[in-house]
Amino acid sequence: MNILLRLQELFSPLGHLVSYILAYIFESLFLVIFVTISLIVMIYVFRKYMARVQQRIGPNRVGKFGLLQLIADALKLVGKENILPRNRDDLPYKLAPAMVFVSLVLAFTILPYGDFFYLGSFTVTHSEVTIILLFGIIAIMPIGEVLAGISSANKYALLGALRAVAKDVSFEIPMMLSVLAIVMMASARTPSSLSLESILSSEFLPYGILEPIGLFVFFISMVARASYTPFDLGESDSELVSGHSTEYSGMRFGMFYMGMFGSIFLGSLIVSILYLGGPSGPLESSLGFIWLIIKAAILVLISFTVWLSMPRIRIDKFINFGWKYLIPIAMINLILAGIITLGWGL
Amino acid sequence: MIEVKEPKKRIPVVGLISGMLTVSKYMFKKPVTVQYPEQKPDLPDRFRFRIFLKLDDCVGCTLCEQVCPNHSINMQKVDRENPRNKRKIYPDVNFGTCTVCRNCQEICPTEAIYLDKEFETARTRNSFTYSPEELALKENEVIK
Amino acid sequence: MNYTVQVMGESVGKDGRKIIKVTKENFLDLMKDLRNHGFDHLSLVTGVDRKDFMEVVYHLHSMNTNEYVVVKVETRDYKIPSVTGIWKSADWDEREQYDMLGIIFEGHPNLKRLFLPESWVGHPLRKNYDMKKTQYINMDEEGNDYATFDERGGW
Amino acid sequence: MSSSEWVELNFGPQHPSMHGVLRLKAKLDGEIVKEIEPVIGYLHRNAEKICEMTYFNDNLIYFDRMDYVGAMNMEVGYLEAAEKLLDISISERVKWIRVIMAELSRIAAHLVWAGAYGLDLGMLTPFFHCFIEREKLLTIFTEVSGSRQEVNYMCVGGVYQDITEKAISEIEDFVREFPKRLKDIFNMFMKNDIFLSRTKGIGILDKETAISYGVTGPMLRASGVEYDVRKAEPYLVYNQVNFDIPVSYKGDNLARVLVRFEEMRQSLKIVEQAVKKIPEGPYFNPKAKKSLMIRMRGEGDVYARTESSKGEFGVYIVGDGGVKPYRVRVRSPTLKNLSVLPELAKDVMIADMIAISGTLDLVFGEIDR
Repeated sequence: MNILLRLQELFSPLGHLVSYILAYIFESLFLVIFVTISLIVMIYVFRKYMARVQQRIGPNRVGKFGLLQLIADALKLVGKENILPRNRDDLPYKLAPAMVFVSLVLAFTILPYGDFFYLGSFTVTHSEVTIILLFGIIAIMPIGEVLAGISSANKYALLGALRAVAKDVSFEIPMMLSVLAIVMMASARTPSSLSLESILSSEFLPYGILEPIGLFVFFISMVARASYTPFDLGESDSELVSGHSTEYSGMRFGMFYMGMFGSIFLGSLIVSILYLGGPSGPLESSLGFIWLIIKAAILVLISFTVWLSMPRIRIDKFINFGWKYLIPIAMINLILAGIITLGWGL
Repeated sequence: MIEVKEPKKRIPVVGLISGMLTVSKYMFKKPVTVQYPEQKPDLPDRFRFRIFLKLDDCVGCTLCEQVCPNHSINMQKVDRENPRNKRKIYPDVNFGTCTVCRNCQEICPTEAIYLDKEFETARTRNSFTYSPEELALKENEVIK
Repeated sequence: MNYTVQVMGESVGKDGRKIIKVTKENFLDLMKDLRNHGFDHLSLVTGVDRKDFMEVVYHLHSMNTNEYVVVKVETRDYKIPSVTGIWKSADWDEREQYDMLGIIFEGHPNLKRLFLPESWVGHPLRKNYDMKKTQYINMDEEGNDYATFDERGGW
Repeated sequence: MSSSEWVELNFGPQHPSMHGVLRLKAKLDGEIVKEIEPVIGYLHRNAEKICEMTYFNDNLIYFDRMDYVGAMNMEVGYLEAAEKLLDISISERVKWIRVIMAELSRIAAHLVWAGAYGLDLGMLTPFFHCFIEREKLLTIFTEVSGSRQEVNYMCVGGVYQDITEKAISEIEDFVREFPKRLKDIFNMFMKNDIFLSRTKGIGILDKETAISYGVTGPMLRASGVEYDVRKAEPYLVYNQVNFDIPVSYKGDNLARVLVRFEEMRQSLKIVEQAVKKIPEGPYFNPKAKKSLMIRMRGEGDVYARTESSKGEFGVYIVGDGGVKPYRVRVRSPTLKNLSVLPELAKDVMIADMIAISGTLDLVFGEIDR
């Protein structure tokens, strides 16, 4: 029983259509709150972890242990004056940060969270083709970054946008190939193998064990999607000032910042759902959501360590790494998945 | 003369992971930063920054004014009863151009002008020049 | 060491380095001569403003035999043949001496000021440089700096 | 793309990885940097003119502020020239103190470079570990001289204040603990394959161009020329201390990084031997009139070469018998190293240009003077 139906019963006296609308609104409100809280916790943990690794203390002035630091940052960003460059073209300039943030929150609505004690799962929409929907929405984010780079009349931003395009194009394909392998394996077990729930229910062994190469390829393309240090070419701050988000200040820059951290969290969630078995764990019935969050947290911590310990890769080495190494590996992974599904299917 | 060797070839990912381990190893070590306003930094005893002036020791010999390399010390008229300072002139220091070279402390015959451990001189003020009276006072007295 | 060129005088300076004085005319041949003798590192070009004439001092050093030679030239009309053709390290040194002392090095590829903007008036290290007139530096539209005397032009 | 369609982009004075106030007018063809024209002079204070207007002994504060990250090397360079000009001799103890202080500030300068180079390439953590080590060095400098970085510790004829027992014990602790921490920082750089791919084979400087551009110091030694002023023309007590000069024949970014890390270990070796051999004796030559009032006079011209952390740091002083120097000329090693940049960073990508300009170890107090 997920939250949607429970809310629907709550509003049923108001009539069928109205109660459904209200239930959806409230559920997505839940989700937006869940996303912002998880972002705030994640950014706080990142700053504390980065500080500890660099032998300093990290935020401890605002609030008890610096807990309110993120809220202070958000208020500061909202309060900051929005400096708009002179000859920008207005609509895409204003649209870009919204695209990044909206596509991020939208992607969270589709993921199949396990049910949380008696509350049931948070997932808002249940459809047959959630995988295609998910990766369709994720593809909107780089368009936002590129739009930001091109529309703000700044040569650094333009270079950042070109790099962001090259990065995203060369890492969509390996990601899609590794997801294809999963869908192929799931199709052997369930008829509707395009929806995330059925993929989850169909596996007796988490796909990460069956396809370690797929896990490796997918994790790397998720790192490239979230664009932090080894692949932070869209926003390489020591070369292009700050890449596509150079001309942004105030809450617009906040959107990009949240977009970056959000895509780390989103990436870890998707990896743990597809490869590490999502909400399945010992007491699966009521604690599924907790298992999912634990797996995602471990992955987030790994990506923070990657962020803090690696230099930036050069753009051409990065692209031929994507095309020359990742795509062939993803192909091999696809063939392996095919062999396994054949063996399974018999 | 030693020839510097490049690190030898090895499996690509192993290096990255051991680099990550070296970095995350520091997570469990104690942070070294000092929380400044609460804990004061323990400065070595030879540390010197702000210039102080004992008004009754100063004999107005203008040696410090001549010896200061970038002329940040000028003599001012201060009418104050001091038998040893007939001309009633005392040095004032412009901290905007003082480079803490300690020449004035070396040259002063009566040890009137000296540098001390005081370094918290940040406050809102209109000019960087400390008048002779301010030079004699400690930082917290000057603020009042 | 025998030189193909007539040398005004040889002495040893206060720091024990061999000093060769040479006239402006056969200065360039001496330099080529020294370059072939193995002095491959021009370590310093210095102009000294001796009020009625300008003395230019070249410090040469040879990497493998570790010898050191100082060449001194005098000029009255602030003109000296440039040695950028022989050592590339002279390029920025000569531009700096032109910027600071106004010595014109003939044959220098692009003799422009090194530190100060082009529109700066006067050469600061000259003994007769007027220190009272302050000039202000600002950046115009295309991003090149320019120096002006009036306060308003500065920031 | 023909040269008319190149985008001209200013890597301006305010740029995250331009090490202070360097401005590069770069002509870009997409990501490839076709031409670079460095514009310098944003930190120009004309220290040479000011030195002509102050007494011999007071010039030290201006030399501290040239290579402000390794201030003591500058003081040693100036004093080598000034003491020869004023022919004032210094005692054995002072020579050993100066060698220790110069080598410690060389390590401090290399640590600043290592941290900043990590930031140029995008690594966030080595910067902090380098500066934690440098903090220990700054405490030693404060213990000895009274201020942290612009120390104004040495003066014509010796040092202002003698070295204390506490400072020597702090130096011994530093010498004991530093190798382990240096190995960690070294591993953070060298164990990383992405770092190697960013620095190996990029920005290769061959021997002839290096010598003809007047490049000296770690950059020259990374291109295969074994030239170090401490061995070529030993000043102070460098002949009584045994140490090696690191050389590499590759001449690329990685060679420069390795040479600098090896130099830190060699400087540590020097300090280790020097701390044991400090003789007793006066730390100041009374003839130099500590009271500063009776000015010292100098006649003739002197050029002294010393090895600072960036290269051959030369000071040429012309004295006309007066109380103030007639002309002071400083050979700035970083100015010569920077003049190679247009040659090195031709037809490379932007990321490589930033990586190459990081290995030049630019400090703009010394370039612009």
